[in-house]
Amino acid sequence: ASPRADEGKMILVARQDPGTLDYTKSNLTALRLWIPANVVEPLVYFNKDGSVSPGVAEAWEISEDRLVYTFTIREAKFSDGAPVTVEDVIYSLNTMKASPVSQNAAAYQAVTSIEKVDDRTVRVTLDRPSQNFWRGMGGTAGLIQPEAAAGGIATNPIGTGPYKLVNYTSNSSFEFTANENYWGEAPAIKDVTVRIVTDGTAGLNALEAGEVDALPVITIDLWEQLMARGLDKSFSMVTYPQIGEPTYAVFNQKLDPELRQALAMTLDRQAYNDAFGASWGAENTCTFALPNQAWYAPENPETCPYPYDIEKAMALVAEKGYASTPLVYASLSDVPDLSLPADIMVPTMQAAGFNMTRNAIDLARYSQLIFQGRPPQFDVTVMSGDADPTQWACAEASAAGWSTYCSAEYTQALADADKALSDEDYLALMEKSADILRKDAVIVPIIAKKGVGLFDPDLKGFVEPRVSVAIELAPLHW
Amino acid sequence: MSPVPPVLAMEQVTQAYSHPRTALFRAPGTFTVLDCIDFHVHAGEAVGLVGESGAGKTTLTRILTGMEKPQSGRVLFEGADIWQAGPAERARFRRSVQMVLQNPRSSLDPRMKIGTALLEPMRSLRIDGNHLDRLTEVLGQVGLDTSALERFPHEFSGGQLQRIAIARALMPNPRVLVADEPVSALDVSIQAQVLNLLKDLVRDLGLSLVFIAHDLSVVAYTTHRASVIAGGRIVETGPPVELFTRPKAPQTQNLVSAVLTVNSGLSGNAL
Amino acid sequence: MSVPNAIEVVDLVVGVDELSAVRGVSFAVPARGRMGLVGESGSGKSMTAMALMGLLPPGWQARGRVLHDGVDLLTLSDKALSSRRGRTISMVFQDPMSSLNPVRRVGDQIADVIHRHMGVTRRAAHAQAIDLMTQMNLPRPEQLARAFPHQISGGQKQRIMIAMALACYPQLIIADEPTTALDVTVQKQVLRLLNAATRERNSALLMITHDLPVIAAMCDTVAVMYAGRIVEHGPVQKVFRTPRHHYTRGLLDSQPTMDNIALDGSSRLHSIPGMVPPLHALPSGCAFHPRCPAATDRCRTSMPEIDATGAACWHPVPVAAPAEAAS
Amino acid sequence: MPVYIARKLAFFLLAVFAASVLIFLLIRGAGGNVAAVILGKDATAEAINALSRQYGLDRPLPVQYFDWIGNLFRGDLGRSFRTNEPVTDLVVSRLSISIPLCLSGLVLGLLIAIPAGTYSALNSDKPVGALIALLSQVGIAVPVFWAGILLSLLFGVRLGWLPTGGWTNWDSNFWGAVRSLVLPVISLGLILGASLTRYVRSAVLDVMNQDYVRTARATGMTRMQALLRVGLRNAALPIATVVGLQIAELIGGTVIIETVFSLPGLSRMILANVAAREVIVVQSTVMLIIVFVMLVNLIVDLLYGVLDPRVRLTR
Amino acid sequence: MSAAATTPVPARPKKRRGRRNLTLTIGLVVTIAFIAMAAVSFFYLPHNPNVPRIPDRLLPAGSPRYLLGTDALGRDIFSQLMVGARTSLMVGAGGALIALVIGTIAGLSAAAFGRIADETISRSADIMLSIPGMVTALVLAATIGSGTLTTILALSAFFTPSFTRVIRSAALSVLQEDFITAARLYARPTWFILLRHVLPNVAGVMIVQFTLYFAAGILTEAGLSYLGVGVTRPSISWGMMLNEAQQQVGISSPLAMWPGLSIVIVVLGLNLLGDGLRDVLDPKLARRTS
Ligand SMILES: Nc1ncnc2c1ncn2[C@@H]1O[C@H](COP(=O)(O)OP(=O)(O)OP(=O)(O)O)[C@@H](O)[C@H]1O
Ligand SMILES: Nc1ncnc2c1ncn2[C@@H]1O[C@H](COP(=O)(O)OP(=O)(O)OP(=O)(O)O)[C@@H](O)[C@H]1O
Ligand SMILES: [Mg+2]
Ligand SMILES: [Mg+2]
Ligand code: NI
Repeated sequence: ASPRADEGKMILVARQDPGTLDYTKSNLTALRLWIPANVVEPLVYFNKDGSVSPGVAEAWEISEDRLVYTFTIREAKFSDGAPVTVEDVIYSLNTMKASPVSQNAAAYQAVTSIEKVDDRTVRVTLDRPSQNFWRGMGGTAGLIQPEAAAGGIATNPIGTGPYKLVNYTSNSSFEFTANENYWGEAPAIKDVTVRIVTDGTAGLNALEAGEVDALPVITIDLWEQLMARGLDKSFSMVTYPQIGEPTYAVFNQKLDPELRQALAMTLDRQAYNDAFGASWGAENTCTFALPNQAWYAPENPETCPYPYDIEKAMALVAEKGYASTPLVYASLSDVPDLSLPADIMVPTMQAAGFNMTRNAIDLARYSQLIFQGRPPQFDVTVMSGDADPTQWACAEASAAGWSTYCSAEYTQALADADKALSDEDYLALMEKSADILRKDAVIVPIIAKKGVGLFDPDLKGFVEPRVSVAIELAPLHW
Repeated sequence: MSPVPPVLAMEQVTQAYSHPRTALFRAPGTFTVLDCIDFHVHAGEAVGLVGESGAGKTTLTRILTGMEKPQSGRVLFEGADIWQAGPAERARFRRSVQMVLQNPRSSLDPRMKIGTALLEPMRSLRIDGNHLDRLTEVLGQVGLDTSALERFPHEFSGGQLQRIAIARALMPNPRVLVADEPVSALDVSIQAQVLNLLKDLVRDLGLSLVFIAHDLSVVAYTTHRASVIAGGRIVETGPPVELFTRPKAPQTQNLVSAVLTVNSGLSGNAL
Repeated sequence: MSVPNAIEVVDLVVGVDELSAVRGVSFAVPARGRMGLVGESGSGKSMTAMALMGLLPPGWQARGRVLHDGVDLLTLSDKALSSRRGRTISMVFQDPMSSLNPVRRVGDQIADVIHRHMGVTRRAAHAQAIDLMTQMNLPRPEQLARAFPHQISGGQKQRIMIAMALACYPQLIIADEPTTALDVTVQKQVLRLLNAATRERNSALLMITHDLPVIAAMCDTVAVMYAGRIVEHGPVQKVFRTPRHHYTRGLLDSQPTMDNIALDGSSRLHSIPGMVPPLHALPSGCAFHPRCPAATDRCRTSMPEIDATGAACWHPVPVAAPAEAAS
Repeated sequence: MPVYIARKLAFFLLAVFAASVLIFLLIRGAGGNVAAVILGKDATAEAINALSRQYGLDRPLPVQYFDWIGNLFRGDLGRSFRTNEPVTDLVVSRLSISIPLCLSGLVLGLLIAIPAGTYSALNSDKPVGALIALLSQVGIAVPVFWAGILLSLLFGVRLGWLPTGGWTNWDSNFWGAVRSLVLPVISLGLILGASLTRYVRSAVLDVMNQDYVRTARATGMTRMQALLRVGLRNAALPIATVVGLQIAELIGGTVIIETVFSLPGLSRMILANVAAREVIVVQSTVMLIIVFVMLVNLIVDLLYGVLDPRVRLTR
Repeated sequence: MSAAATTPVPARPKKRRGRRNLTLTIGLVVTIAFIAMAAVSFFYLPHNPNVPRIPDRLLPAGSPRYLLGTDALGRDIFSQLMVGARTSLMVGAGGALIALVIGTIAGLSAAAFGRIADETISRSADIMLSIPGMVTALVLAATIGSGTLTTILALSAFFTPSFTRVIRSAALSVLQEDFITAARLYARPTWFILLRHVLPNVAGVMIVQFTLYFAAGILTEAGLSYLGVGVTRPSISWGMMLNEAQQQVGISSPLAMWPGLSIVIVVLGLNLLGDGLRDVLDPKLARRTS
């Protein structure tokens, strides 16, 4: 048993350092894993079963036409002792509305006004029904912070969550302690340290040596090692989809569609899964989604539009003379997860006859060249990230870039889904947009990684994330 | 001293160097190495220069051979100031004044064959003619045979090397040879070979020789006329044997009295 | 043996692996005696001296016997030897510029020796050092004692070295070319000082040099070395006046001196042809034979020993034809 | 001596200035910018430009340079764009790891190198001496991170004696912090020790061949005494110079070692901030390191003046 | 005065010569083997080192068809080592070569063209030496992007100042020899003297230093690639292999053994070669620094 069990402490391991904790400006997973739900809470929580529980809002009312949302704010205190006011809520929502992070801002696309009704009530008016808005209030877009402490958000975000951040040393650790002002039940473990160990093996070693109590998020590159060392036996292992990410190839949509399709046929999903997913931590898929999303579908040679077929790809290349088209594969040199797929993809595409060159660049250049590049400055790249289809929305081709799938049809389908009044409609429309996406061979999903965590056998109570990818510390107990 | 004008001469030459800076806010001082020196050599004459270490002998040779420009004073070659001379005259000066240096081992490039080394001055000074004939001739003059040409310096003894260095100096058929302590790095048994050679060259080729040494007897043996330099000035000049048997200047006396000989030692009055 | 020897060297061989720099050298310096060891560069003079001091470079080995103060120095340990070095046997080196510790004051360096061997306090040793410096005719000794080596002249440094060597009244002082690095004018002063100081202290002197006049001025006996062997050995007067070995004679003849220079410049110096052989290519028989005017087949095949003539030569120079130096 | 000090100081200032220009230009030449990194993949170009403007990254380079350097002179290292934290604070917390790591590595290196180098110099013709020389050669050939990997494999994973990586804060658990530094320091010290051994060996060999050591022996010192009283004092000079030069290399070593052992030290901070294009943080921290290295070398030079009377008294 | 300068160069004692020859021989053999490995990789590789064969992944050393086994993507380790040798050769030798060329030009200029040139060049070298090379390399990688060329550039920036210093001091000691004075006397211009006399006489130093920096270059490249700012696929380097080995399978895998061992052996070999060459080519320096 961990020596920390008796002291009411635990030490977890994080793999990445966010650098900044300003969740209004940054969308980094490394940040969203720890701050939301633990330190900062959203207005509401969406539970796994689809039900909604109160967060900073203790009650809410949705108008029949789904255009007016009225939130009743809880009589609670922020961890710094200041009471939660309606002004804070309005400030927070407005900040998120103006957030440079498009997923945050996207939730507010339909919002026309955010007003104070009385000291405990806030009213948000929409010009059309929006699923994104409602879901956003349970995600990062709905996180509530005190206006007074906004200046220190990058290093010391304040919120109403069960924990407060005592200290964050970048590249080193987060230190949390129970928030004595928390409105709910005090967490079982008072002090939590999240140690940042970028070297994955070192993290596993530390767990094995008993220096730490859990690795709630184990990146794909360690799955094989973890099995090889038998850690799944000696520790309790959880797999859960929420933290997971789809890994997908992105082809430049300006390329000839048939060339894109031929490229898609070179993607041997099982090979990726064997190589990185250890065959158990990830599923092969052709659908841009995670298994917890209703429109998800695993790989299936029948339903997949462009299943792996290297011979067919070669034939196509030969037939159309694609060998003479120089192609650039942009790979990220300093993110192993994203440079490894290139190790498989590039040689395979070359073997299929494509004239492919690999261009490895670091994240900062990648951000500028790939994310910002208009028109797209690459032909093929691989990404891994949120399984949120709305991120691709783009109506006109001139805005085409890496992160925009500019198809009016697709964007319309998403907008329709957003406006859906019932969950069933919403799901059906989402499925439709997913289908448009996968048929066009621009965003080509490869595998859907699951979230994998290892816990000290005595450390119990893990729940799957409710707010985006956040690992909730409060339910954990010895 | 003699009615014919000198081949090479320096008039009123002064040279000073600056000390390294020692104090932050004081200008670095200078010290005078040569102070209004007059010095000359006639055709066919061997002139000696002796003095204590640091007296300025080497500095004088550097100025005499045009390697260093004096602060003031003139250096005259056949009556013309070498620092005012036109290119043609300068070239002639370069050819006509050659030098033999102290350390035979370091005066030849270890990576260069003797033959190449000997031809270097001819190429550099752009002297026409049959170089091979000249090579054979000069090698004969210094008492070596042509088998030396294909070899490297490390295959020779110090005495041989010094002779090769002399041969190199002789290649352009100079009028003046300046030798700065050419025997002080040599073994006793070998130094006589080099001294005899220099002496023969002056006699047979009508060369002028400026010969520097700190050993009085060596100078006396080799030269017709000698000067004693001390404290940057020439304190006394005259026929060497005269100079050393009847020194007048105190600095000369000092030098002479320092000489040890086997005979004075054997007779017990050396120290 | 009426006079005890300050040092007696028997059949000394000094070498490294197969190479020998000294090949069977024997001589003795009587107490208060003054012997010269002369020879050209590379003849093994310094190696002989280093063997006596037990300071051979790493890898070098000495064989034979070196008797001093009743013991064979070659058999002593480094520790036992070091208690003698600087006390009963001491040495002055060639290059005063580099032979003093650059980071220590010269007075302290002398005092260290006294303190180490005489068992006196540092303060007393220091006083003695100043005293010694006065005896060495050094100007303003108190002040000079505080100087670092680079601040004083070469002659002064060599006097400091002599002071260190003489500090403990050694039985024998070995001087290895003590004046070669010095200016001609300073050389005489230093020699004079060394001469007087060794006599005052009753120390024997082994003077190593390639300079014949220095030997003539300082020594009673002389040994001439060539290629690692002594080729002639005897009283200075005899060896220099009537050299029996052709090499000794050649050396004497090739010295230009005021005496052998004709005033009209017509004189020619005698010179020894050829060069000193390198260690790894020693000629057979008498090592001097390639350069010797009197060499015969016998010289080429067998090595002569020193005989009654005092020279190791099969065909010694006839006494009837004295060297020019003696004329 | 005053001239000597003045010259060294003047050069120091010039060097700092030159290095600052160099570093500034290098970093500003880097592709990508901090705004793009902060805003991530979904940011719009306008958002990035606005953020860059907010950070003042759109001003002309000379203005930015003089702004930065002016602040440096006032002791203000600037602030991180992402967290708005003063660089000084960031650096100070990192230094509590990097300085002990660096210094202990250096001390360990010297503790290995001085005896080993001296011993092998004195016994250069014996097998032991040759063995030490060979070991130091091998040590020089081992990449420091490989040494780190192997050590953590052995002591961390196999034997479980020491943490394989990671960091415990000094104030939260002093011995824990010490324990997390043990393996990094050993890796760094071993490798540094190997290369220093070579230098010490050659310095000692060199000094022991000097005439004045022979003099010391001729006046009655044993080999050991001559080594301790004369040799080491003189060998200290070249060794000090080498150590001064090795500081820069040592810092290079810590970059890698901090990565191998996941220590949140200064070097790792630079690594992360270079990746994030936090130009001010990188510039200021790198300058800090450079000034430190230059300062060490300045001190070595001045120390030279004290240790070596030839410098002290004549210049 | 002393005739020491004319003493024939003392013959080396046999025993030591033997040991030095051994050093040289080992160094030479390792270096040649290494260069041969790099050269052969151009014509023959057991497998394409970049093509993954997932079914064959993580085979141990000695497996049929895979001499040293395979990595996490089933790529042949031995083939990767061979190509890695090529990269190491290119990066190490390239970095050292650029440094050699620039350092020689700068060093010779500093030694020969007067005080101002000397001060400028030497001080610049000092400044560059104070900038930790690893940090420069990191920043450089960010500036111009990581890759083989950047690594070579970083290495040469790193080595040039020390090269300059070494060449300068070697050239200074050649320049004060009498044969230089002699060349000046017969009117050779400075540039000619540098080319004709100084360069051949510092060539020994240059070769020795080149070898040593070659080795140092391989080490530094490994470090940079390990940090992920050096060589990237499809190029392969030993440091990158170590980086991958640690990422993919963890340190307990023998994957980290082979590239690490290769680095150690080659660097050791090159250093031994450098030391051996120094004894042969540059005896004066050998006494001082070996
Ligand atoms: N370039 C220079 N800069 C400064 N000082 C110099 C320079 N060249 C010579 N000196 C100094 O000038 C003085 C005379 O030197 P020079 O070499 O001419 O003497 P020398 O008579 O040849 O002595 P030696 O017998 O030792 O060769 C010496 O004190 C020397 O240190
Ligand atoms: N450390 C050494 N290693 C190898 N050979 C050496 C060493 N020291 C001297 N020798 C050789 O040993 C022989 C004798 O040298 P030694 O120093 O005794 O000569 P010397 O008579 O003192 O000459 P000098 O007049 O030059 O001082 C020489 O051939 C020399 O080359
Ligand atoms: Mg001179
Ligand atoms: Mg000697
Ligand atoms: Ni006249």
